Amino acid sequence: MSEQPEARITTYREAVREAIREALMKDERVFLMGEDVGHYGGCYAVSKGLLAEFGPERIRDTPLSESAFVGAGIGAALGGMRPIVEVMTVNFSLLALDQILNNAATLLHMSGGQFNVPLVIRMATGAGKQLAAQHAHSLEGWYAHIPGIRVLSPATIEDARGMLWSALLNPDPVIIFENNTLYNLEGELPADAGAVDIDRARVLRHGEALTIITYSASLHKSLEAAERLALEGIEAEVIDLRTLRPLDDATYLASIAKTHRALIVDEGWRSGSISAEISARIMEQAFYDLDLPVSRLCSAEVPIPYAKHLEDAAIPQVDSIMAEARRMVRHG
Amino acid sequence: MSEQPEARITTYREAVREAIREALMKDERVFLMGEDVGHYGGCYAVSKGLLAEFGPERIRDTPLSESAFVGAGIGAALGGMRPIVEVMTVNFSLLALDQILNNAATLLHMSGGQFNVPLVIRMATGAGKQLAAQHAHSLEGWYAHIPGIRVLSPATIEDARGMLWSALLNPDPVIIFENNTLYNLEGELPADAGAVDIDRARVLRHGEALTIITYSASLHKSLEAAERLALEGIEAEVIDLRTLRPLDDATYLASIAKTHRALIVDEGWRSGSISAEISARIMEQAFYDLDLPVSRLCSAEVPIPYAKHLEDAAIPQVDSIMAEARRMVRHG
Amino acid sequence: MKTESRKDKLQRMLRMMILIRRLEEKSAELYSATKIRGFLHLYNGEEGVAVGVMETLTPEDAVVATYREHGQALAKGIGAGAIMAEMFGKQEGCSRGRGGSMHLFDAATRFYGGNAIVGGGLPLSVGLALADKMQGKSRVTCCFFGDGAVAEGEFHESMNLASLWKLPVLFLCENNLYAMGTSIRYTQAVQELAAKGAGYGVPSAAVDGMDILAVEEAARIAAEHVRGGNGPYFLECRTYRLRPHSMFDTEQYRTRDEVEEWKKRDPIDLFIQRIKDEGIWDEAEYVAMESDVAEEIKAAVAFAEAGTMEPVEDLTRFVYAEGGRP
Amino acid sequence: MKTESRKDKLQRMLRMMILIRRLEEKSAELYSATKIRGFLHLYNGEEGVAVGVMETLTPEDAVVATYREHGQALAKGIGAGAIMAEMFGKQEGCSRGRGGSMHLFDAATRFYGGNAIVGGGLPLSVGLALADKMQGKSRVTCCFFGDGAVAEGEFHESMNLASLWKLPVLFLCENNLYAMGTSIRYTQAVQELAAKGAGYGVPSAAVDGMDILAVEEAARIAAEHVRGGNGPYFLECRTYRLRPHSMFDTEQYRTRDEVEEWKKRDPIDLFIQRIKDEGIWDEAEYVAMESDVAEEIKAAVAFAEAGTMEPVEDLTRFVYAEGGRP
Ligand SMILES: Cc1ncc(C[n+]2csc(CCOP(=O)(O)OP(=O)(O)O)c2C)c(N)n1
Ligand SMILES: Cc1ncc(C[n+]2csc(CCOP(=O)(O)OP(=O)(O)O)c2C)c(N)n1
Ligand SMILES: [Mg+2]
Ligand SMILES: [Mg+2]
Repeated sequence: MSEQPEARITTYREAVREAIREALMKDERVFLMGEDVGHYGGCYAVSKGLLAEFGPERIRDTPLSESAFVGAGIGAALGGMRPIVEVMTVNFSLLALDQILNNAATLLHMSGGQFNVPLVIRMATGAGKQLAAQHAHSLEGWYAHIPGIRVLSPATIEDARGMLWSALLNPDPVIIFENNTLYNLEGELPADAGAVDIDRARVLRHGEALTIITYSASLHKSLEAAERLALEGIEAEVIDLRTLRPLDDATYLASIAKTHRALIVDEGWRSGSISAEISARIMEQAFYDLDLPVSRLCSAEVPIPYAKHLEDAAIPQVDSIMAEARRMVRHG
Repeated sequence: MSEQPEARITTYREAVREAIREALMKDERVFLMGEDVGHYGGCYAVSKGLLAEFGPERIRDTPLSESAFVGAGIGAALGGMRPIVEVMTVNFSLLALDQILNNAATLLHMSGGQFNVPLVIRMATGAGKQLAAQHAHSLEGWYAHIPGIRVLSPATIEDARGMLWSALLNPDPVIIFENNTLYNLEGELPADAGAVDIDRARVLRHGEALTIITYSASLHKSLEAAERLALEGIEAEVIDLRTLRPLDDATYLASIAKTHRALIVDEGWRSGSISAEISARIMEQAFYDLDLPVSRLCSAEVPIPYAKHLEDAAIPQVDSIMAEARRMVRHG
Repeated sequence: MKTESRKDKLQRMLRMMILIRRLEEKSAELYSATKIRGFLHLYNGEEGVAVGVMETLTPEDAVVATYREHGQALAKGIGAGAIMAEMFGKQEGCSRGRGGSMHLFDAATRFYGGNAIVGGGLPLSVGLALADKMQGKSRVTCCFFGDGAVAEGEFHESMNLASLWKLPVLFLCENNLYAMGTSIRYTQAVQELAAKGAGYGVPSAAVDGMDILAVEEAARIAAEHVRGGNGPYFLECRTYRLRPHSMFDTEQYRTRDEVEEWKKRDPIDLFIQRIKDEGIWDEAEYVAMESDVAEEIKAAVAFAEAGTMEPVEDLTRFVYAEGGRP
Repeated sequence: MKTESRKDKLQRMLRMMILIRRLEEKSAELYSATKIRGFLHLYNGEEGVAVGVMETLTPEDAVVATYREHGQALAKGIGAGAIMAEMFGKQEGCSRGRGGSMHLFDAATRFYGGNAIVGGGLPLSVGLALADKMQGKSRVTCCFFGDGAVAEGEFHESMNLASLWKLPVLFLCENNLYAMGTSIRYTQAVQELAAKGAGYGVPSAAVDGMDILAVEEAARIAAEHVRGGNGPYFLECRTYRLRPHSMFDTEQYRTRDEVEEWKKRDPIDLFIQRIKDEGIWDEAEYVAMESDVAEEIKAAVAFAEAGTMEPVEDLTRFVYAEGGRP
């Protein structure tokens, strides 16, 4: 997006790594812990090299004990540190969900405002790699249901680079979801890239025909769909939600006031996904702006299958986004 | 509802106990396990007397090991038994959520149709008893997000009595949520009460002014609100969802086609609650029937506080339901 | 600071035990009077554990406790008034009335709750200790939990992690033989809980929790081990709760005889006898102490009664921290 | 049924080890050729464990395994073709192509997966054993899991529950010294895993997993204990994976020397040497066996290639069971 002279090409993976490095250098209270973050270099090679650079005190390999090390992150945050806890993937985070919901999210409140928990949890998420039913969840919507935490979903290299430091500046628990299909994403990053605003959604493409509201990996599919729709004369506005809790309603409502049509693209299972919440909010706040009902394109309600053709069919794709956008534009 | 001559007065608690007794007597594969179900008689006294009647093989007190005993329930179901697993409350079920999502809900699919899991899990849910932030969750919406399981929410004595056997007849995992404020509910039950339909929502009160869609403890608040609204000349139709997954869309859509106004009352935290899903579905399927936007009355987005006045303010109440209903009716 | 005499010390400890007992009795009464609501778990019979252990901790040490934590809270230094006001749901309560009996918190005394998820405090304590270790602070984090919690996966994970990283955690198990209404014989394949330490390389001991001086002695060894940078320690205190699990418990699962037998080992009675045996008992001082405690409880109730309700408009405060970066 | 000669038995076992090895080698090749996708975890070096243990189980016994389960699947009796077709995502696969390498299932051989959540199979196996016990069936449920899983809370909870209820579970730990890229010395405070059994009253033993006959012997003692109604048994097999954790692993965490050292203890080589030592080695038969195995693998690949894709219209099948009450 920004095109400064010093911009350089990097990857999403490297952007996250740089963000972690920066945090470790800037604040001695910061440390990284999780399974395989050290000697292995991170399940997705995000933390490669960090153990050598920062040592085992600050790059901590943990046992396979999700509840204990996430809980230990909460305790360490209470104790004055600024932990970055990596839960390898969202699929394993259920084992730590009690700690997240019943401790991280509630301690400040239960203590009447005494104990805030400045903890950052990072985890990979999403389908698309043929990892089958137990390794392909998209549960961001669940986490976005929890009062007391903030949920970030960096879809761009800029956000992969910038959101971590913003999260660390936050006094409350923040969960950052990194989609596993994005780590190899290449793109430009200004040399001075740093913390980004985590309060606002962002319009990544302007258009008048309809508003596509999305996040994470589906953002890229939506952008591609929009480019191809433009060849057909359909100019879609594409919004990257970026932060899933709290949702920035203003940005998508402003867009809908202009386009009068809204399509939400979400890799979560349809029923009870975050797309439902967005649709409900549009209902409540922009009902009279709509030319036709808000539409949702989500994952099929099925554990994600291993076979590629079935996995592809289970999650939103460029073609299905285009088809739905066309239907909506023709309808109105 | 049914008024047969032999109808007798009973409580929700006793209705659940009767249902468990019936199941234990009818099918020798059925057994009950969970924390304190035996010697203590159940945290909410539901299983009182069952240990003496059925013995420790079939009424099994478990250690505090939610993941293990829920997982053991899954394994026992695979092995030919028909376990009823009691997770004392939904608040502790997070410790078993990995087993529920990654095993119970996916085994049939991952095995290509070979291994279904005929397991019933019961848990208490809900706020309203000043139990504070860690003991007042309403997470039915989370469970209703999971493909592969069925979610039941008996709000009436008839359903408390009848849903368990229907659940046991189901070849897939079923979760039954019993609201902790309902156990003392008194009411009539026909002597021959038994299995009930678990596929359909039910209209519990007819009216033309608006449709109130709700479930669990909020059903009773909604019915009371409807009675009081009737005195003001507002006749609300009140729908008990009963089954939260899969949702029975047809029943509430038919009602909305008549009333053109829909209010969803849900004790879950607003953002990402099941009320969002219902609102989104109404948007998708009944947009043109609506006189005004669907409205949601949910819990405040705050860990439930202990102090009574704050807890009361945090969750939907008769007064707030009436106020919102009035607003909606005056509006249209 | 002049050293405390043996007599003063024992009297101070006894007073704290009695203060706890009286607070619990008053709480039960106020529960029946519906001044206190929600779940209420009383500590009667287990006072020797909290008071004995707390003798070995400093104000800088942290405590993580369970929903049965009035005793630990008082012994760590939270005032009876703040506790009572909390149970009344008043904003003068130590958690502003948001937590209630199960969630007493206090930053000043490093009291990190009041956790109502069984086992849920264990990982927290590991993290607090990790923070101390990383910051070079030689403080102890003492985590109280029941025999029931030992069955939870978090016990296993936390013991291993603390031992692996040699963290200063004192794992303090209050084995009162029951988890709610389930006897330990139905929940533990190995009922000598202290034996579990070996699987994690955590030095462990079991002590008679009804004997406060034995608890103190064992806890001192444990705390010194932990404070010395030798990693965690697991101390099992064998005790008994003389009252029901909570106000809803009808106690079907144990006999009256069993409870009566244990009452003969009431830790307060045993301690009084011990003081007498040491020849430093003073009946007049005891009477004065009891009335002093009664005054303190009375004042606490008055404080709670006089407390104010947080305005409903503030409902959604304390979900996110107010103010910037901590 | 006539008894099998010593030579026939050892040859049969050797053939199964070689079949596993060749299947893994072929899988790696087909992964590079993008015929197999997703995560692929190979068993090279650990064959002695699956084959040795399976000698002691009957067809009626159940197996619960991990994502590194090709070896167990073959040894339990799932055909190489069904496994290969599964990895190709074909509906002729043992899980219809829905599971892939990590989720092999087979009702006929009582193979309950293929579980990709570390530790996730442990509670399942406790439940299967509970069902057997309640139904009076004297069957064994053998649960395979890695050293990494021992740190999970579910290990603790499952060991306790199985022991408490004296359930017929054979807890089979494949300790290959690494959980992904993390050495056991960074994850376990006590690295002698077999020592953990004591905390649960579960009889335990450790055995050299590279020596298939030692594994068989230890597993037989274990299985007989379990089958005899004496409750669970914990057997730790000390082994090593000779290949990377998965196809993505660049093996930064261990030295080439270490791997080379372990290759000297390749369980297939050791077993061949052992057969030679027993004087029953027949080179010609070995050559024939290798070519026979090669044929079997070839046929498996051909079967997988010829397999068909499930129609996309069937995507949402098998979310809920088809048909009525089971
Ligand atoms: C994870 C979890 N499961 C169940 C409960 C319900 N519960 C509250 S206290 C309790 C018994 C705990 O026993 P123990 O740990 O021995 O402590 P004690 O009450 O005896 O002090 C149970 C089962 C809970 N609070 N948390
Ligand atoms: C609960 C959980 N956490 C993390 C992972 C990611 N993961 C997959 S395999 C593995 C290592 C497991 O090691 P071990 O149990 O020793 O088995 P091995 O791979 O050595 O056979 C990890 C961390 C997972 N699948 N499940
Ligand atoms: Mg106890
Ligand atoms: Mg391993």
